[in-house]
Amino acid sequence: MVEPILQISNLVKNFGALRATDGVTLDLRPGEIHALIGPNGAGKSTLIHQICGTLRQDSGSIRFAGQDVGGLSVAERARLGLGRTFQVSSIAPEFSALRNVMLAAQAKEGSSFRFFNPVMRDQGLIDKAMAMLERVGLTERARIPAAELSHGERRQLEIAMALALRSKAFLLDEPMAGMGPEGSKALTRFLDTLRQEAPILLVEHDMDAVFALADRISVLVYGRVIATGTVDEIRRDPTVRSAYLGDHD
Amino acid sequence: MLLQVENIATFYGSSQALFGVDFAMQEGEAVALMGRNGMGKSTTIKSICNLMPPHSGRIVFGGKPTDRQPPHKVARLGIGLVPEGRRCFPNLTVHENLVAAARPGQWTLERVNDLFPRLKERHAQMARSLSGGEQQMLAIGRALMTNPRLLILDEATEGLAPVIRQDIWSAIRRLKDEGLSILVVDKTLSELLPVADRCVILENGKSAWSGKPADLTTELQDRYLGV
Amino acid sequence: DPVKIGMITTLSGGGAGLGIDTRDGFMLAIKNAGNKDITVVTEDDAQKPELAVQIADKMIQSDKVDILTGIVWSNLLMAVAPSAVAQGKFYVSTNAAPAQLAGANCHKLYFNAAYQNDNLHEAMGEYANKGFKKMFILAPNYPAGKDSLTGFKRYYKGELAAEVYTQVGQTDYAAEIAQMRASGADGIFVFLPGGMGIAFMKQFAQSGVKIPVMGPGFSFSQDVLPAIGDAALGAKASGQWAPDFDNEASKKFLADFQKEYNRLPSIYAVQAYDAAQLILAAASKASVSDADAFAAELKKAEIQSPRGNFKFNTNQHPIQDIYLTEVIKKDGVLTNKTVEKIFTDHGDAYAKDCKL
Amino acid sequence: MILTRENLINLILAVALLAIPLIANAAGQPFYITLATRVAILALAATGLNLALGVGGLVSFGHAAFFGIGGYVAGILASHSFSGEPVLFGLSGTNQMWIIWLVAMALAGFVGLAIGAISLRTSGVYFIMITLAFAQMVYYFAVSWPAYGGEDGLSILVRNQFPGVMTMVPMNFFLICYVILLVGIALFAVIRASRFGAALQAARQNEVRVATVGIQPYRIRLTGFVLSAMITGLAGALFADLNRFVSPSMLSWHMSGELIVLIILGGTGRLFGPLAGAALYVAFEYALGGITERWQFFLGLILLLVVLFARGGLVGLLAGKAKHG
Amino acid sequence: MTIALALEQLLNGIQLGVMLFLMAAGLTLIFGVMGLINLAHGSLYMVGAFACAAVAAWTGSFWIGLVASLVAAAAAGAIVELAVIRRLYDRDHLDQVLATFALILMFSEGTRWLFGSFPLYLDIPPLLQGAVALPGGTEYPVYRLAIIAAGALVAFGLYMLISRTRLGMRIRAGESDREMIGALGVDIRTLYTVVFALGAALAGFAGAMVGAIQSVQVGMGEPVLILAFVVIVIGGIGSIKGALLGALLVGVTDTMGRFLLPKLMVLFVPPAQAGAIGGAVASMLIYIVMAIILAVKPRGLFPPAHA
Ligand SMILES: Nc1ncnc2c1ncn2[C@@H]1O[C@H](COP(=O)(O)OP(=O)(O)OP(=O)(O)O)[C@@H](O)[C@H]1O
Ligand SMILES: Nc1ncnc2c1ncn2[C@@H]1O[C@H](COP(=O)(O)OP(=O)(O)OP(=O)(O)O)[C@@H](O)[C@H]1O
Ligand SMILES: [Mg+2]
Ligand SMILES: [Mg+2]
Repeated sequence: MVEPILQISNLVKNFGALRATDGVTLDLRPGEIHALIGPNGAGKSTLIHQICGTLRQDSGSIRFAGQDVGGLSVAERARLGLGRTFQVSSIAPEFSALRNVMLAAQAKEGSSFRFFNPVMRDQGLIDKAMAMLERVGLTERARIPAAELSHGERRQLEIAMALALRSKAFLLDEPMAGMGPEGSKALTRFLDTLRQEAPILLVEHDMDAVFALADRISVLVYGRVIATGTVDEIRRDPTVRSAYLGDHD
Repeated sequence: MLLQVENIATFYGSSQALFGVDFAMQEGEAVALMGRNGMGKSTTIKSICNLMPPHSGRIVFGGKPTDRQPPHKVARLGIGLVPEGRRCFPNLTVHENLVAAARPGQWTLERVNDLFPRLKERHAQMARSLSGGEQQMLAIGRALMTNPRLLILDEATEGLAPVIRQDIWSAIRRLKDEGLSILVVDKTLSELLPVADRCVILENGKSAWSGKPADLTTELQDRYLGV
Repeated sequence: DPVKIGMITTLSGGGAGLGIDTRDGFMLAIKNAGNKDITVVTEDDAQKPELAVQIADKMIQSDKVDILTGIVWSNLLMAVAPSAVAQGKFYVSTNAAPAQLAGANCHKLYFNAAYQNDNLHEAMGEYANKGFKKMFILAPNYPAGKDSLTGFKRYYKGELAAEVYTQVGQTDYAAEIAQMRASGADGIFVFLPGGMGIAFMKQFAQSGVKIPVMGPGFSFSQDVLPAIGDAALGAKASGQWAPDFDNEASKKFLADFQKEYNRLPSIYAVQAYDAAQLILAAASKASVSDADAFAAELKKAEIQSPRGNFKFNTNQHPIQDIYLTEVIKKDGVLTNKTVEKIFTDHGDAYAKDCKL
Repeated sequence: MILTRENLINLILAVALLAIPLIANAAGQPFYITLATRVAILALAATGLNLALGVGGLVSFGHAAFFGIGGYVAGILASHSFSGEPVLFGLSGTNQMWIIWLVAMALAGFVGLAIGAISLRTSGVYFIMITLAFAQMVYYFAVSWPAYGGEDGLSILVRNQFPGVMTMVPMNFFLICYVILLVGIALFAVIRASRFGAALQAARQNEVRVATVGIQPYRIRLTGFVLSAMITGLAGALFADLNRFVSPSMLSWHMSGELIVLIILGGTGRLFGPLAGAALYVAFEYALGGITERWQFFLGLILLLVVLFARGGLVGLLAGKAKHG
Repeated sequence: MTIALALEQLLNGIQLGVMLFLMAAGLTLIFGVMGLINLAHGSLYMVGAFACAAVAAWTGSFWIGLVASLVAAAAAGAIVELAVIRRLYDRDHLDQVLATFALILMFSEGTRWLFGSFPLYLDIPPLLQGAVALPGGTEYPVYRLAIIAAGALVAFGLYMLISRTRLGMRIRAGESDREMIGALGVDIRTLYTVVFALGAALAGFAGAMVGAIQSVQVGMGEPVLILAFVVIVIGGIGSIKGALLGALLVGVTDTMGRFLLPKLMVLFVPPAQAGAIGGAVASMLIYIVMAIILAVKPRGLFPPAHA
């Protein structure tokens, strides 16, 4: 079996009396899309937060790329190659789409302490960023301030930023949310190719996309993984149906 | 007519987002507002609520023009908004979110709690720490508590789990059956269309098509919605 | 010969009262003299040293004044005066009198028509020797405050119950008053100018502590007395002047001032009045363009000061009498009454260091 | 460089600041040179703050501390040079401006590092207040520390020297300040446009986002804060030399507030905002002060009108909204 | 040093704390709840003190003056809100700083225009004059006890208003999203005017109460402003409880510092300098305490659960 790139074991996070993640064990293997689904409030975003470091776990361990990252800061984990998007889009609103992506590209180069060369004349950086924008289909919107992008466009922008980081794994928290049918389809196609670049931990409520993309699915309910399996296994699982899917088919 | 949107044009600063949106709604009707990303659905809704007052054109709600009215007056005419991105008050508890702007009427705390039992469980929690889906329920509950004549839902089920989504749709259907008028934006056509009495499609900030869901052919869907 | 005087003083903000009295006293003397050759330009320093410097530069460079005057506060004076005299301009101080400029750093063109900062405190130290065995002394923690207590101790021979420094601008004195009560002192000396003094006296009166309070004149000067109210009654202070002075110059000054401005003058007005008189006297004898001659005339100028005897010491600071005053109520108005003379022809401790 | 409207305005401002003293000099009105020098120095101080505040969004209400530290470095070194007594550990004072500048920048930077390291743990209004708290500590220390004059301040008897220049001649000293200001502004422009500048701006807009692309916002901000402190400290040293005097009032919260006001007045984050703001403020202060004793009232009124009706400050009013590329 | 003195000083510290709270209360309301940095708070405090002094001098009654201070400050607050503040809510904090800084200049100079440059007389009412005996033999001014009572009352009232009423919820909702609360049909504009006027009235009330034992003069509001900010930041912005506890902490620290530090210094330096050095450290003490607290707890001692 291939060594997983991301390995989470027994992760626990409490908010006061509420146990938001309750001993989650999960892994992400090279080349796969691992979908994480579950009812609202199950703890999916909380889990993503812990993996990328915006929340600190109460106990349990997170290994990434052969290293224990549980104690590292957000920035350090990002530099190791954890790329993520947020459930509610998070961008630098005054910057254009292009500069947002350039920021990620410069971070990837680890060169934020250069004080002299103007970034906007740095053709290398611009080209890299434009390439990413092109991949998500935002070329035409490159020079628009991110604040003026529509909801869907911001999601695309976030993905472009994760791409520019050349991440070793992607953590995508509901990337389809707010995208129209057309956008969802395009994004689905795009994620399908993205898995060659790096594996994806995909949190998503859009079941069409999940079923089309996922190699494996884990179902999180009340902070616990109640089932892990292939699309078919999960679709057939009665507990999953009642807890999450309803009569979706 | 409950709501008439007459050829409105709306600007964000100097950039124009709406170029002539035009449609009307009857009392008790459920209208689906559709269109691709960035076509102006949310802007139309903001214009109706006078959050982004239209530059030209006219909006009449319940027989009263809404121009030059501050948003709170427009809201009191009977519009309840569930905005894009939810916008719950993060520093208020669930309970406080619900009652802060409540106006008397048939919708009470009990009824909202019946509709979304999850909110009852979380009633003392700060809204900022709710999960996305919980926030969506809260936003709907909050709008209902103002006892509107017209409920506007922008991205009604965004980010909701399938089971909950079904709950929300059935709730919307129930609200409609009770006679509430509903203007709704949602991207899941398969769930949206059965609820809607009529569809209005926007393209590039203009009304492009309007008609019954049954008349929305796959060809039209492909052309306007990219399905 | 024409003489142009630049007056920089505080006309806005919390300290404006002192500046306004300074300006009014000064202008009263100028007006009385009716000398067409004298012009005065006035500007507000807002009690900010940087602004005072800017105004001084402007007055020297643009208005081409010959003499600067009017600054109330030591820190502003230190910002302006040394550089003004270095540029060959006269500075005649109407109030501020830091020790530095009285001693080793005295200057031919720098005159002080008011006093030396320590004087009034020294007088209270001398007064306290009679009848007070254990004094509690208190001042704000800044140079003028430290000079004050140093001056007091220079003459006071008794025991000190405590020597307390408070924060500049402090408004609540409950903690200090409690210490006073507990200290076993039989007298209290405070130097708290402006609002600090008002707050202290009000709170002291409330506290039920019955120890006699004394201080330098400006603690109970006419600009603050109405605000303190009856709480000040009976307080002893030292001063070079009080409104009840029984000499012709004082009576005339008092009458003129009240006629002109419809209020009682404070000591700041008197000092400025005298500064103007000194300048006028020198201007009538010498041309200001001849600095040496003018300085010499200033130094030996004879004026009718409301204070009575007045002459300059070797360091060009006053030699004058200092009196004990007491706050009383006269015709419903709080004012100072002269009680006795403490010092006769009193100079200052720094004159010996001045090489003029 | 492309001649945008903003660049044109900047050019006019820079030329005007140079022209006014030249004209005044020719017309025998040397005071305006002093006034222009004051504008240049305050603009430099505000440019420093602008780096933290305008670019990095770090609303420091304590920059007077750096300004005053710069001032005291100039004052203390000069006074020791005058008296011949060593400052510390046998190091002697100096009256050479460029040494003073270096020391002022180093000390301001060092104190900035200490203050920043603690303050940057907080954010928002807490940051405003903690920077204020540190500045107040320095202020009260200076007021009550007797060695260098305490509240009374410290005079610099002869303006410090610069090789080959007669600094006592107002025009010469102005030119020194003017050149330093231009260098400061240029440095600001370069930093802002650099990769570091991009990270600093992004950290203002969205801290979490910056962290999730792998940049430590704390380090970026701390660096920005220290650079900002150094520039403001340098301005303080010049200011002391202009006034030939330094006192705790340079350290007071009013001073911090005034620096902020200059920036907003000129246009927050704008390259020439501090210069525009300083020129406007000093001009108002000077002109109104000559007209009426109530000048502070009218100064307030004018400031108020600027905030209400000239969004983006003077530069914003003239040049339109800032572009971020 | 006796135990009785130490206890008295502790009481003084608590009293100073309550006084600080009284001064900070209006600021907490406006700043913590509306999210507006109001540097002109000190000016409203001054307006209250001047109104009280002027009216008390005219009518001979402190109590009428006290009412006048509330009315004058509330009116000033309402006017300021309608004319200026209202336009600034959706701007960033910096514009608010500049605008309210401008207001300070105008208020100070305007007050001087109206009332002249000399401090005004304001004394405490006969009812509250004098001192009461405390156990342990010392006496304590009645008026200071009255201030403690007033502070406690204000704290309680504000707490109830903010956390228990719908008005409070709406204000807090408006703080996080003004547009949204308006879209739900709440007239947030008027509400904010009312709240601002209320905050101003509290400032005016504090000005009158505290002015009676301090100096009523132009510029009296500025030191208060800084202290009030320190207090609410230490306590945690937006929390009434935090403001009260922060104020008590500052009051006690400051009083005890002024009292004990000089005594402590005697152990290290000659007595003549001990007073001065001790005093210097004492004047920095609250800022030192504040810096330490924020360094350890970056959001104050009691960050409100909802901020
Ligand atoms: N900071 C917090 N304090 C208290 N409770 C929290 C906090 N953050 C999250 N929670 C709670 O933890 C639970 C898990 O939240 P989380 O956001 O991880 O859910 P989720 O699975 O992402 O849901 P959704 O699909 O709706 O986004 C929720 O019940 C939420 O209310
Ligand atoms: N705040 C804003 N400033 C400037 N332009 C904006 C702003 N918000 C939206 N726009 C622009 O207005 C147009 C319409 O946007 P709107 O948000 O109404 O679209 P939408 O149909 O709701 O899209 P989505 O499905 O992505 O939510 C878009 O081109 C968008 O870029
Ligand atoms: Mg989530
Ligand atoms: Mg939308």
